[in-house]
Amino acid sequence: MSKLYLCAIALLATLSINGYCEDAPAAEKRFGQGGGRPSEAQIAEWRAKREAREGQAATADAPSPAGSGAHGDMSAMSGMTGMAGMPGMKDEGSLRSGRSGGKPSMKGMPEGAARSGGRPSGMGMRSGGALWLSDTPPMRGDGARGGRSGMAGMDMSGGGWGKPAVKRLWLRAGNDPQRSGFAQEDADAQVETLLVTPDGKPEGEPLPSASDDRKGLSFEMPVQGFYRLYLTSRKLQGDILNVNVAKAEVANFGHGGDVEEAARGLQATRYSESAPLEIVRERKPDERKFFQLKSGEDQVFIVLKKGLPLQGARVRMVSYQGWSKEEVSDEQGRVSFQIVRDYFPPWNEFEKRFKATYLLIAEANAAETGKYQDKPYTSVRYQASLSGNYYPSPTDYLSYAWALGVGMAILLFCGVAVYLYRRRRVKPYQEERFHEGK
Amino acid sequence: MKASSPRLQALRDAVNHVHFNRFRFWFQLAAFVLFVYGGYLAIDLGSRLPFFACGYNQEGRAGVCYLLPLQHQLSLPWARLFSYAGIAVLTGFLIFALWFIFLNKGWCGFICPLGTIQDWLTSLRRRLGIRYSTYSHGQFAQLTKVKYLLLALMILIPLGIGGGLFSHSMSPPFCLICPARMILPMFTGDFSQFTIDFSSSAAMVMTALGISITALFLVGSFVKKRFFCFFCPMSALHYLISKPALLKLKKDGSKCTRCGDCYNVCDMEIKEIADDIKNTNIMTDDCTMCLKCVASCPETGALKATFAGIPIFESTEAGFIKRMGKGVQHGK
Amino acid sequence: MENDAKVIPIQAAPYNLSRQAGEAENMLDHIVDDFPDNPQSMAYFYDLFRRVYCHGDEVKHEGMLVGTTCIQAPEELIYAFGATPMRLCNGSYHYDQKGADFMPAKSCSLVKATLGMLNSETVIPKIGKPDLIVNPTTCDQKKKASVMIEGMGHSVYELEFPNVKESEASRVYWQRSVRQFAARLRELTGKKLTRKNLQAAMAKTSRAQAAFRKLHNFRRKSPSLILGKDAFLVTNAYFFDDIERWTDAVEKLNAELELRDEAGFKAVQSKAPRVLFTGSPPIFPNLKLPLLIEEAGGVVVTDETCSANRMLYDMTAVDEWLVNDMVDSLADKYLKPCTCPIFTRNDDRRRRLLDLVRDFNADGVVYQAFAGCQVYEMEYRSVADEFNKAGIPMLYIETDYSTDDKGQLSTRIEAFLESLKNRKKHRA
Amino acid sequence: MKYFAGIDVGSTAIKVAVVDEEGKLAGVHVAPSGSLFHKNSLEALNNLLGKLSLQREDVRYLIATGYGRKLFKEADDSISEITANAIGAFEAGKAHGGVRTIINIGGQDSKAIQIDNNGHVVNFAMNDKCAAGTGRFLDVAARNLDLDLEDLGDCHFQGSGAPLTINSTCTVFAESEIIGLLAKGHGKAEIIAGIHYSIASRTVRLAKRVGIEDRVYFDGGPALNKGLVAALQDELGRELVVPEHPQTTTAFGAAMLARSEFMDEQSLEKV
Repeated sequence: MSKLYLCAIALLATLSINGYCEDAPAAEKRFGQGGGRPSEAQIAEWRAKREAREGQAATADAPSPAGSGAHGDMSAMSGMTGMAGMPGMKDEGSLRSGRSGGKPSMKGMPEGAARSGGRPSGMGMRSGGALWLSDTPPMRGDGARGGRSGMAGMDMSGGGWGKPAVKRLWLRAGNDPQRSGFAQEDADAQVETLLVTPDGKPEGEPLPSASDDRKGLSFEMPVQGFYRLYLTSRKLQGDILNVNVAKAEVANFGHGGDVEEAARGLQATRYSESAPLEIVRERKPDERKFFQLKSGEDQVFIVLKKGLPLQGARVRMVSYQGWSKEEVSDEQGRVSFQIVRDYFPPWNEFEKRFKATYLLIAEANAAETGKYQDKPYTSVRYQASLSGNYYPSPTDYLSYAWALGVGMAILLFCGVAVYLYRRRRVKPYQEERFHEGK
Repeated sequence: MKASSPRLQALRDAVNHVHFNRFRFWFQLAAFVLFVYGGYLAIDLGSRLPFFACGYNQEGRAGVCYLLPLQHQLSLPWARLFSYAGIAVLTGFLIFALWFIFLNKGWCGFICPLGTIQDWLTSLRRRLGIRYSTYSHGQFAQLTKVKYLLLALMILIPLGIGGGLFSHSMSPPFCLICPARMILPMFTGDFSQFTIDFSSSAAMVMTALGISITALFLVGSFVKKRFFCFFCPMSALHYLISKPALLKLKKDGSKCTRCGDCYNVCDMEIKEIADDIKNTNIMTDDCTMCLKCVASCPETGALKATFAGIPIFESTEAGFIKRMGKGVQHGK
Repeated sequence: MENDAKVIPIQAAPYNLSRQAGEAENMLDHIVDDFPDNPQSMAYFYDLFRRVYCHGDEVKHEGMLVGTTCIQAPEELIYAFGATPMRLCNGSYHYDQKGADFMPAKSCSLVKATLGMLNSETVIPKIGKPDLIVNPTTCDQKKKASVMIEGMGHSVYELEFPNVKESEASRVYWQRSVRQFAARLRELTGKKLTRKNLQAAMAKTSRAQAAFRKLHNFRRKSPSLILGKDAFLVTNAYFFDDIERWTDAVEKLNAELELRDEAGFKAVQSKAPRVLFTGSPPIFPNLKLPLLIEEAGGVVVTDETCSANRMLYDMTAVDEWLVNDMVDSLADKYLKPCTCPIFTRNDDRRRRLLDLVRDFNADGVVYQAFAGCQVYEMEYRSVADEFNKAGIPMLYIETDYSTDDKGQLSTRIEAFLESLKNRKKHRA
Repeated sequence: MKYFAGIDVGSTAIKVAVVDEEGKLAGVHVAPSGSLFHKNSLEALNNLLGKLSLQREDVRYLIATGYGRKLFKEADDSISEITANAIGAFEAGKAHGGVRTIINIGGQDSKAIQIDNNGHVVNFAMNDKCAAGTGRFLDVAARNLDLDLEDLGDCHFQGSGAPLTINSTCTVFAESEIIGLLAKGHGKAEIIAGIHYSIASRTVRLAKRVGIEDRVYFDGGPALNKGLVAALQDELGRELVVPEHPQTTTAFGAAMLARSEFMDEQSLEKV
């Protein structure tokens, strides 16, 4: 079956669902009662689990349980940058560039500064900027990436008739979705890649080395569901252990196909208990197979550490155009962002299937001690990244008012025309009319 | 009279004397509920249905109208369409044809939700005591070609899209102007199709056309019985492959008095049903196989619906008298 | 100079002693007495005709009286306006002779008789003076009769009827005519046409039609349960009888025929040739031809004439019971299935005849054309060709209301029936 | 020996024919009808029986036909003269290679009959209640010309000029036309030929209504008139079969039918 057709359907499907709501709060109203958030019972369960684990690992200076109030070394990110939303956005990309991997920086960001356009230089694991997985390679010069991408990032090169689709991801470094280059290899870092397939082990398996291109990570997707790729790199810098987890989540659903398989895929767990730190995009209660995030919507992410919610993690979201905002995860590990609308092309160039990439970086420090490659460390700096795509909101280009206006106008016009025609018609042979009274 | 067992004859009589309009109303209602709300009961009959079970009705649909996947398939890039994807197009068409062959155009007259809505609008008008409109002979002859034009466009435009000649935002062209896209999702509380898409000029034109046609549809089917069916490209597509269909509308010309009763009740104003005494297969391209003509024919055996050659509903004098005897007080 | 000449005063002889009554009585006696086993329920009709035609009893009616000269006048509309339709077509030789004053000698007896009847002081059937006479513009002779009827002091409405029935234009034209007719009736009666009235009127006629159709279906049985002369008498009574009473009587007759059928009763010998009667309508007392056929041992099993089958057979279907729709449907019913020879082409009549022959298992056809009824005379050729092709024997008889050709006709009819019998024997 | 009789009670003459068991004609008799149909019919029958020295009982089956057939109550059955004529002509025509079309001109009517190969009537036509073109026409003409009816045939061939045209088809008007022609000094023979052609053309028109096939059998009283036969043949352009006793074909047919009816009944009784 043609993927194009699938995707177009997916688009239409999401349009028709999301298009209902004029704005996000309305969606909240309508769907809010669903199972979006973890229930009280679930939170209690998580706590119990965490406490049990802490009991076992008494030696480690574990971070304090979420919600305990005492933060230990975990520094809560406060001093938020400006409101995610319209103009008051910070430009962080340029400020960050050049810094070494992941030292949180949260001060001195000028409010309302326009994007400087400075391109981050010297990217890579060494040179700073987060490490993240993207389904689009860095653009080369022309800058016209994004744009129409009916494939929604699906690499069609391998997906022939009857063959499973092949997904190719690129490891990129940088804090700007548009401008991050390929990640440089770092001899010091120890990299481990795990692929979690919908029907595989929950901890995942090493990625089969399918690609000769070091920048591209390819894998086949034979079954429906969410494929997750974890790329974990560890590196000791002084007495600080840097743990970077770049994660990509790829949805693979088809039209037709096995319905049960798709349902299973939709319901399967989407986090890994072995991941040192990871960001999970919280599913909305009404999500279906071909979900698309639209700008203007609120999206909740959950920060998990080894499968458990982590409070106090600093989470930064960077939009396609580089606008960013930072939040700190709450006791359930949740952070919520409104997906900012940053796509303002000239009217006639507007493309409703414009695919934009957002980048999410979570950071947390923990005063954990241990040994890495026989060298001791006293604290661990965790960093997790997740990228995803979002699209223009239907409200940006769909108008109810116009439709209603045009519709009513035509309705009235036709109605009146028919009425007058029938009223005034002195058609030969029909002059004699009868009353329909009883 | 054919020799058949008395029990079978009694059954036939019971069928032939049925209060047809009442039966059809309930049948249509049931079909409407099934295909507009069946999705909530996890009913899914696939996406090759030969009638307007609109795919835009995400929640409730119990299947998808074939025109939607057909247009999508045809708008594939040519390189794929004319290679392996062509097989998918063919198998899709085959499944559609299999569905179709089963009921012929009976899908239109009994199942199609959009047709049912038109019938409801008609009965609303009737209750208001407003007379229906008819086309003149000349208008009929002209307008009856429109559905073939739409069918041709419905195939050519997606091909053009696949070939890069037209914008993708025109896809699927017919669905964008089909009133079912707006009206059917409405029944599940989804008004999202009542919008104009300003994302591109093509999309804007198509959606504006869509809303205009929906408005026209509402006015049209209020004053004209089965207004839209007259222009429906699905109907044209049906007719092209109707030869091997199992359900058939048959006419015995020698029994016909050409009284025009059938023409009088015909929603589609098909004159042939009354005037044509040569063809035994009387279904025309405009026909929706609502079988109202059979129910209103006073000549026993002149009109009948057969399924695989077996008569299932036949015009009878007694049935006619029962159905048309409105207000007749039978003497003791 | 003798001056004993006497002035003889006008003496009105009692009606039952008149030639006219004699003609009717003679025919009725033949119908009743020459045949054994008349159905008992026919007594109503025998009695009706005896009262109306032989005794000259008055025919009662409700509301205004609207006379019609053709089956094309929509009687449902007349009923709906609270008036009573009365078909004026007459079959009396007496009136035929009187009407000859108005029409050329070589014109249709039926039209002449109708004119003669309308011109006489005492109209039989005694219906009084119609408030309006509807004269559809069908055949030339009827068309030209309008002015003459008007000259007799009647008020005439010419209901325009098209000559082509296939075209859509004529259909629309006729619907317009019917609408205008309704307007004229509204003017006449001062009443309004409402859904309820029209529906009630249509219910009346459709009940009558249902009863007729049932009778019609009984005549399919072979050997016959009822003779054609009785069936003609029944449909003739529809011209002037109260429609409800008529329907009741026909339903009673149907019940009796049902009993006859169950008892295996035969009204004629099984060998009796079955005849389809077509052409100019037999109207009492001119039942000469059907009677001759049945006296000679044949049986008229069905007919295609405007005094019986064509008048009552075709029923109206309505999609939406709104006045406009009902009126148009009615108009269609009076035009589309009509097989009157006044239409330019008349394939439907030939098909109808063939269908009737097949359906009623008729052995032969008798085609009556009134001398001077050009349209029937002209259509004879095409009908004969059609039957010839189908191998169905047909006897064409040109005659009028006079009885002086009875001897010759009986020879021809007998010879025809003998040849039918022979064919039947041959086939068996 | 069993005998069977047919009696044709016509408007001008009563014809009786008797056949034997083999269907051979035993004898015929012709008598004028007069006004007392019944009495004259009985007399005619008895006369013939006397001639053939038969008893009434020898005649096992008697069928009446003709205009007055209903009045002759002694008959076992009655049949229309058209059927009887067809049977008679068919039987008589067998000797001449079979006939399919019969033209009969009687005293008051003329008929054309078409029969099939078995002698069954397929189609027939009769003149419409008018004596034009019938025997009565010849009668009237002979009276006007002061000739005997029997002499008309011979006169036909004695003319020196072409036959005159008689325009009037009506017997009454033709009468005055003939007188007019005489007054103008036309010869009797030409007038007679004209009359014959007038009748012949009328008859042929009648015959054409039923369709003319093969040989044409011509019977009835006027078939004795050779002039009329010649005129008819000329108009038809076909061979004519004229029997020896053209008046009695119908009676012969009735007698033949009586025979076959009797045989049928016998065979039924046996079964």
